[in-house]
Amino acid sequence: MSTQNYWSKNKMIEKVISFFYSGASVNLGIGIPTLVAELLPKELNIFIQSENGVLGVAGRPKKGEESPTLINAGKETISIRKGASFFDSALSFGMIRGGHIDFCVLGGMEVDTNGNLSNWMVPGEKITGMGGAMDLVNGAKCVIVVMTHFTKKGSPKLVKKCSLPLTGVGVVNIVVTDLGIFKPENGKFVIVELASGVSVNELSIPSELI
Amino acid sequence: MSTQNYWSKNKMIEKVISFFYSGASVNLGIGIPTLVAELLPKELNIFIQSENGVLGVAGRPKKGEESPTLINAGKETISIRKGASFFDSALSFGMIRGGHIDFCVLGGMEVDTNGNLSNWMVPGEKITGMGGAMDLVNGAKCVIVVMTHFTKKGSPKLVKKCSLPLTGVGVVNIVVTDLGIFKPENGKFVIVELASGVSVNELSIPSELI
Amino acid sequence: MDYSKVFTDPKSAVADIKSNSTLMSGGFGLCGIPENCIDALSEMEITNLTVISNNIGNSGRGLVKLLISKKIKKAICTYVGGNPDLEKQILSNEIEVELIPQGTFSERIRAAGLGIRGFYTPTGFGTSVADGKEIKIFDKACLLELPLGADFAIIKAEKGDSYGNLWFKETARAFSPLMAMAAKITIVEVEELVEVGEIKPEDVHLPGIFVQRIFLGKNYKNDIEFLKIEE
Amino acid sequence: MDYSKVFTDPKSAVADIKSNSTLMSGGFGLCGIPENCIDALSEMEITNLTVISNNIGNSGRGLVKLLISKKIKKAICTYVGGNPDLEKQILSNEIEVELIPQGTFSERIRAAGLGIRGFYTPTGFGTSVADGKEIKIFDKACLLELPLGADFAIIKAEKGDSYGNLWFKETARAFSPLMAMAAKITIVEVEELVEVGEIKPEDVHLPGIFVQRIFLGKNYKNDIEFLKIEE
Repeated sequence: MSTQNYWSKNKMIEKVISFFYSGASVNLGIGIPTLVAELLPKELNIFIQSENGVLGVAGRPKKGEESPTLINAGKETISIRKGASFFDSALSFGMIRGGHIDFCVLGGMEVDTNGNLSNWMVPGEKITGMGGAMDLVNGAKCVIVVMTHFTKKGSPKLVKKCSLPLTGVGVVNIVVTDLGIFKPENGKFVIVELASGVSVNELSIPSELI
Repeated sequence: MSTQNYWSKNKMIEKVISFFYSGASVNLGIGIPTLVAELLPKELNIFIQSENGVLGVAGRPKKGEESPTLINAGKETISIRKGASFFDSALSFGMIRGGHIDFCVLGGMEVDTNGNLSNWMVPGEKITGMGGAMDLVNGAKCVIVVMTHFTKKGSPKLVKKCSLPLTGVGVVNIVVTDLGIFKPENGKFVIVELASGVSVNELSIPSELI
Repeated sequence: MDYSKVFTDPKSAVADIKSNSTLMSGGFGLCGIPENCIDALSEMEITNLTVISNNIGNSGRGLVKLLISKKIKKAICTYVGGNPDLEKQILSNEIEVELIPQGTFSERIRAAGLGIRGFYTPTGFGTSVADGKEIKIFDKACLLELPLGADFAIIKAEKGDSYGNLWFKETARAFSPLMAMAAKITIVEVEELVEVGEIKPEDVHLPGIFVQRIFLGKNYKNDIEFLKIEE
Repeated sequence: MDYSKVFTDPKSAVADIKSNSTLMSGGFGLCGIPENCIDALSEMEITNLTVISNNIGNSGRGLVKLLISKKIKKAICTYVGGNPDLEKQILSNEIEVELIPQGTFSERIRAAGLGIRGFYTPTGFGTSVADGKEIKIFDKACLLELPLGADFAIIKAEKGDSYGNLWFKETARAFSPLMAMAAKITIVEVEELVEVGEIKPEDVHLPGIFVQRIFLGKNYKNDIEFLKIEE
């Protein structure tokens, strides 16, 4: 199985961005999803929220313009766009819980056919904590999970039933992997798009789940 | 029964103020209680809250300095002191409900021996609404009711059991009337002070309640 | 494709508010009320509105305009004193009034806006406000209160930008930012329409994410209900 | 008799924090943390603290100072990644860690400060977070969450006045104003101690009523956790 047809990280993020519309608000999880802030076309006029208390994240600061008090939820220095605002964590998560965030993009360890997501804990491994992930998946209007299709050990992350501790139940709307785009619906994964040259067989998803 | 010994409105307010301490926060109800803002000695350094969203009410504005957007909960123009702040109604009532207001001074129609208060509605009469009174009596650390001792028809407002619709249950700490100061405690009214020259008989409170 | 929330006039901003809608209206008494929106609404042929507002205007002003033109079926508010037009309609059963303690009113609106499905407060326990509500004992006996949302909110701010970031003056804030959070469509009128970025990001009182429409208001009366001057 | 909340130094401001206290500490990661208070506490002979903070420091910095000196019995937080000192203590059972979803964490702290006795949120339903919690069905199944308060809060603000009115810079606000509301005693350190009235009343981020002590901080490191620069 060759991986030469697989989408790159940037390509995956482009696919994520293709779901956005002008004026939408977007929350980005830690890791790959933060790439969205850097690759977003300006004409989309997206407002990026970071749950530590800012709406209007723009990307990375120019050298010398970084501020220790201006960070995203991944604790990375950021810059802001015009029209940005700062607020406390109760309002920030109220914005999320209240359904005012149009898209939430976050990483995943497993997504199952019922839209369940596991992405915060592997029993026996290091404990990191769920941070804001559980609030985000229950609050955002559309939850997009972006992750590699396979674990490092080679098993698919799109499964019939999550085996890891859950982040949320029935919360995932769209999954973007390096092999394609999928929607968990009615106990199956609907294939929205496959990376060109990738066959359904390569997905390693049991045929009764597709 | 002569009323010449009765405390004046200003005297009643002075008595209310005598319970305050330096640095205390105070909420003032509509009507007589607003007099507190005008009679308060500056050296007490009191912060007056008004539940429409201001902490640091100072009294009335000077002529020409009134602002249509600077009012108290009685919709009267006010002025503010240095260190004042403005906020929304959720934070304002959170401040109240959360026990951060040291004293709440409000009017009353009836107070009973269990500290119950009726002050928002007389069945069959005009409906006005409870406004913030129910939140205030349940939230403030010390609730002081200031009212004339007798109704216009001459019956005492300190009663065994409130007959009017309740504002709160077991909420009143201190009652200041034009005849004296009282504390509802264990089914009785403890007399803290009487206006000089006023006898216990003049209170028209049944002796078993005193 | 540019995306803008800016409307040119109140009439177009409120045009899709229909009969039977639930409408929140900001302000405390006559302070900080959306005068332009109320005027525009009073000229529309709509009826059976459920209006959520702390007061339903006062002495012929504010929301009383909607009251007089018989547009309001139900009023959900905290204080209705000093409003002879409302009293008349209450007595003649033309309007239903639901009274809510003001702190519970504020928090229920916030809850609707911020996704809280219910909360417990001691306010109202042992009073008629508790009738029919679930009671749970914490340090005190508390009532379960539910979110209070709306189809539309009309509010006024001192300053606003094209994204809908708002700044309120003095005590004109009150319920307005909460209502903006709680309504499906929030329509804002401002005394001053400023450039995006002019309100300092730390001092934005309401982030524009909660605002759907904004326009520059005109001809404000800014009535004072009770003028009190130092003697 | 004058009444002042101003302290001259961190040591005296935190002097009465005792063993077995519950302590909230503001900041997000290393951003906006009360460095002076943490340093003063790390030199005190106290143990068995329950610490409520989003993170327990990171890479040897922030609250890790209290961790290393074995002052913390229990940590209530939302994210503990990138903290080898904490991991070591978890593995050796020297510390108990309770993890809470960040939105629930924020709202529970607010609830404690603002007198809400409990609230329902969908966050955590169907996960281990729901274990042992009351569930009630609204539009979604929700968990009953309870207030989270503390004996003391230590927080940092950019500006503050002698009454305790505070103003926070950029994303350094986060949990700090909520913690100030939720603690019996709130101790604030500021980069700049300003005259009363200097913060515009509309732009006070936290009214001074929630603050008991304030002092001018010194020698801030203001560490950046992950420096990312435009390439």
